Amino acid sequence: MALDGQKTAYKYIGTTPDRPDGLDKVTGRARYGADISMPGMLHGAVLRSPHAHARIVKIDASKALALKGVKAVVTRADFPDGLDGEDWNLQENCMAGEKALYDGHAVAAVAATSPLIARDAVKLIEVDYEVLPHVTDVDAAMKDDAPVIREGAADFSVPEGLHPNVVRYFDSGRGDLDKGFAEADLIIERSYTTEAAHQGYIEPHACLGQMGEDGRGELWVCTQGHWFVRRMSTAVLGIETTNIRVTPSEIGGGFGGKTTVFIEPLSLALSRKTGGKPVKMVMSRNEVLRATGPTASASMDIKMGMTKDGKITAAHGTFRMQGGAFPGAPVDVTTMLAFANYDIENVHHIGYDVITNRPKQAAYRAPGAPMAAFATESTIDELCRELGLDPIDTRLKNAAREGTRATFGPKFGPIGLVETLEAAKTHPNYSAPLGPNQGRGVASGYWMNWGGETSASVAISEDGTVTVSIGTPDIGGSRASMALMAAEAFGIPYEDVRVNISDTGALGVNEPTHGSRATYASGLATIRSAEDCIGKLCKRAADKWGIDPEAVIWEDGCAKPSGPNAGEFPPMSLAEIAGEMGSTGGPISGHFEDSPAGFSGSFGTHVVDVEVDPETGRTTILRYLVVQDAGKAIHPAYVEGQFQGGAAQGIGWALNEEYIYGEDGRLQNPVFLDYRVPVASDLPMIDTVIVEVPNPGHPYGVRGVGETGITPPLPAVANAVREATGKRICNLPLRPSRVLAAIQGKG
Amino acid sequence: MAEVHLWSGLRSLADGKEMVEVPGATVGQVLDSLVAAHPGLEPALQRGVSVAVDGQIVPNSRNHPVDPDSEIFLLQKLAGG
Amino acid sequence: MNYHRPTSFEQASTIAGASDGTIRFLAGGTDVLVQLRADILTPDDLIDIKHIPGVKDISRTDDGGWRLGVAVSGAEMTEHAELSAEWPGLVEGMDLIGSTQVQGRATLAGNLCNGSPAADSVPGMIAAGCTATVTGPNGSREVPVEEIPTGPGKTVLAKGELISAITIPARGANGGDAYLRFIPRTEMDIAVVGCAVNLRLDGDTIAQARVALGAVAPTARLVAECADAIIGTTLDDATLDGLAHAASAACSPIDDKRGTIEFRTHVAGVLAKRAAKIAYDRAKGASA
Amino acid sequence: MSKQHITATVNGDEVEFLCDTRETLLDCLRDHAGIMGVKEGCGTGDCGACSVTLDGRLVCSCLVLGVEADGAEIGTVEGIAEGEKLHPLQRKFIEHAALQCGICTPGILVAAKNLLEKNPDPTETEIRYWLAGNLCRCTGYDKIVRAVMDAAAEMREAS
Repeated sequence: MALDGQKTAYKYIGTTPDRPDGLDKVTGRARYGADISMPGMLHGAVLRSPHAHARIVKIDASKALALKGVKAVVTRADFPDGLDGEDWNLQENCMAGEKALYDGHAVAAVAATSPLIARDAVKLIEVDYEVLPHVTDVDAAMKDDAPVIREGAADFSVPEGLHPNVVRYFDSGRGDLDKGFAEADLIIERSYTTEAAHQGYIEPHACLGQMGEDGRGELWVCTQGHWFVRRMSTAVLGIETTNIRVTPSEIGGGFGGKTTVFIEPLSLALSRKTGGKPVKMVMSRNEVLRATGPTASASMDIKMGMTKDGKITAAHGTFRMQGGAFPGAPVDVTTMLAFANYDIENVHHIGYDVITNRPKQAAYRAPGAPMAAFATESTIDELCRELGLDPIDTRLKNAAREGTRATFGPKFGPIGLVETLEAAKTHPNYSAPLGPNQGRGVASGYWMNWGGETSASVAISEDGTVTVSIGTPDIGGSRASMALMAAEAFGIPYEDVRVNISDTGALGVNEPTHGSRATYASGLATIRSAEDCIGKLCKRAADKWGIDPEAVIWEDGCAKPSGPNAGEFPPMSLAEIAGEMGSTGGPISGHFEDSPAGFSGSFGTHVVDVEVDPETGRTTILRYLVVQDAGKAIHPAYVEGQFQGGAAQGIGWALNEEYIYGEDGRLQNPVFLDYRVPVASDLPMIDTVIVEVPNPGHPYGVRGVGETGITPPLPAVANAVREATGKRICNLPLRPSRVLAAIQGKG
Repeated sequence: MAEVHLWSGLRSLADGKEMVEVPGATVGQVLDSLVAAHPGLEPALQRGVSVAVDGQIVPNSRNHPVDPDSEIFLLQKLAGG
Repeated sequence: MNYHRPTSFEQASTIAGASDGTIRFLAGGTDVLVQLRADILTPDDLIDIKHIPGVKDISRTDDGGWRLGVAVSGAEMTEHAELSAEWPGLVEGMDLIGSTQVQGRATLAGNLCNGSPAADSVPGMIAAGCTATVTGPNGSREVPVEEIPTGPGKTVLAKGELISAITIPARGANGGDAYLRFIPRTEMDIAVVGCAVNLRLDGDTIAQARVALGAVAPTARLVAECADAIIGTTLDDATLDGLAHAASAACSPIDDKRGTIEFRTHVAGVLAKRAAKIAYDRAKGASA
Repeated sequence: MSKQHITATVNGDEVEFLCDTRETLLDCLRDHAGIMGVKEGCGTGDCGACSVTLDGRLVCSCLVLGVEADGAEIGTVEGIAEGEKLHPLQRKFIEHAALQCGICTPGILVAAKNLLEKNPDPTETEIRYWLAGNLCRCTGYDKIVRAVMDAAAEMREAS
């Protein structure tokens, strides 16, 4: 469904100029969430529950309030009643009500004249807790004897007879499973688990909120989406959405975790209580790991059938996922995408969203997809292994392609899975020799991408430059991509484009930089806004020349007569028209707003080589290859960066990252020392191949690339470890003790 | 009449049907017709669904046009990181 | 929190002895500041010993060993060519602690006094036969390093006592040492198991040996059975298996977030074998 | 609460501030000296975002007390460029797209500069181990390592 004729030859797209914000970010000048200050500012701190599940009997803040420098304390009593649905969930998560639902759940917050005083004051707040039984494991939470975390949390979808902790149920599929399995020469059934992983952005959440007695104010915050922050914060506070203007700072990583609110409503509530003094809140790493959203953990059963020549005949998956104390584990997406790489006639998925005494999960890069990929791509690897089939050839045989009816229903348009598999197969990494205790793993993955509410403006400036204003914060170089697309659309140099991330007061609603949408949707809006401008620029030229605007075309950054019949006039450049703008009708700008529906998913195939120490079970990544479809790579270096970053995060999730809860329900590893993200010496160079199967729903063919990259690493690494050790390990992470136990036959 | 395909979890709310034919020139009209024909679907639709029209997912777009021979799939609500 | 900056160990000892509250000595600060930030411990008196003359010195002792000031950082040890050449295992143990940044601050004495059973520098010091000079109200005494820690977070140091120097014995001829630790990543983790081996050869035969294990008991410990298993041998395969068994048998670890009892016990044997081979090769190289 | 008066040299300039004994050098640089290029990612020495040089030695400023800095020479990312002239590492980081969100970049630049001063020709492995205490969650380190190697090569040629 092409929106327009697609360009194929480009002047700027596909080049790799310096990013506009590069200088600020290598000199320390860029201002992130915690770098914003205001005169008269107070500092906030949060008291958090040390219990996994406890009734809050009484909160006494008198000693804290008596401490010199303390200006306000807020508890749930300072927030309105009567919220429902996700608004209530957000409010309850930002500040506990009757019960603390997890270790780290906010119970009270303080504003004081210094960060030290605020932290001291928090320790003086006395809370009487009645400790309740808790559960943190998804399978345990579904058992009959599991403590009930919240009555009535389940929605209409949950069948009768399930534990009240099961809050949503999904069931989808098609075809005839019995028939499909009967056609198989080999059926494999396995159960898998993955642990919760945190997004691990290096910048902790930080904000500065200011709100007067009239409930109006401002918020400066590091976020992926400031319109989301505005809507959510005001909903939690029970005030009108537009009472607050939200300005995004630079953002030090998000990966999905900064698409919601935690401390933002607290800073506003504290500010209001102090008579409108600005209140800055900065989380510690401990708070980030205990109280913001990691992704869900999963427990999954997969059954797949294959003929001996490699055709998948049937697939069934059951997915149980916990996303903390609130509904929202991404099991809906997990079930949709579990088998989506392949053309399978008989397929069925069942999903359970389960609540536990853990922090409310937040989106994490391709939310829900990596867990399912681990289970399904491990099972396919095992089928190939037992049938003696090549894993890439087998995937090619079953691969979804244009016209394939997806396992979730609709037919695919042009997609690039086949191309990624073919590129992986011919890459030198796929034929590199392997030594003893080494193994190679292959896996593919998919993310369907997103359009989302999008609003942008482009203004022509009097000096002949153009200023693009978008609403999606730049997390990984998207200013450069927007500037390239604007340069291409206008036919002006990249250096003549300025890119602005606007606050909530300056544009219509924008969804966050999430769902791999920024380059697609804000890019589309930038191009369409530019085209809107170009029409106006042509009109100015036409007026000057005294000809019909229809007789003016825009080419190479200039207005030109469309042909000899239009008249003989020298081309007018953008700079010339801009220079006269003030006297020819005033400012020129273009706008675009839509929820664009032309997004299209991105497939990727990863190939990894590992070596496993047979005496300790430790896995070393030797080689890593990412092949992914970008549709059209706008700034190829940042596209590669997304591939590499996604792979690194997936490797971490596969090998060492995990949430470890003790018997007491407390998080054992809320520190980077023990929440083990990959460090520089853990990884090799990450090789990349950009495949380009243009998306017809974008003027330049863009597909979002941000999320797919985290999906294949979990199974690819597990498949490589399988080959290196001869052991199939169905539980992530592949920590050394687990791998060693498997090698020793104790797994 | 457009064909609307329901995921299996929705079928019990629509008299066990996998596919329902309902009138409507836009996504919004089709969804309204669907609820009129099968009121049991209302909570599911209120919770939020994604709609694919002829292979294209059209989020938040009740005004998106639907042809008489369009193939529509209801999908679970999407999100992203 | 009161911050003190004494200029002699006697003065430091007096301040510590006079304090009514919790005290901590500050050298590299890589443990004290973490505890402070995490609200685990805020001392009433923090005594910065980096301004005492000589604490940054690495000097030869009269018998050919080394005397290390208590504020010598890991980076300064690694950069010291002679020390690194003579005691590569001991220096590696120190070097493995934390990042480059942590190496710029962390000290042997601090790692020892923190009392962690997993302290990376301690098995190497024990295997080398290091002593700590303990200075207190009653003067100074020399204490073998293995006698300093008494349990997780606990040491023999009495009120008003602190370590004022670390002494490494003379390397002597035909000796070699090595330290290996197991961590899940390549850097930045706390040892799941650590093992140091120090030995001296007579020809191809091991004449003397000391083996120390870390993170497998409440304190790092000297394991005589491991030394006995290799003394008098040329480190043949059967000997290495015997060493591994002795190392595993000496373990009484805990199950925690970093490792299981079973895993630690097994890996202690693996590391003992590997460290012994490296130490042996180094001793051979030294005698070649 | 009595505070201590501290005088230090930051990027060649004398800086004075009052600090609570519990405040770290990181807190002092940011909150009292306005040096905001120093970032807090963890506060426990595990991420390297707060890397500075202290008398020429690479350290985490979150693991140094403000009071310890009295009389010290401190170097931060703000002091890497010479006037208008960017350091080769800064240029190469931009050129190689070695930053995505950029929050780890100041610490990594300080650490990498310190490495190249000690070792002008580091191997890939030496760079990876030297930077192991600087977490980056965006890039997978590939482009960071390449940028450091390229800057080192350029600096060797220029010298």
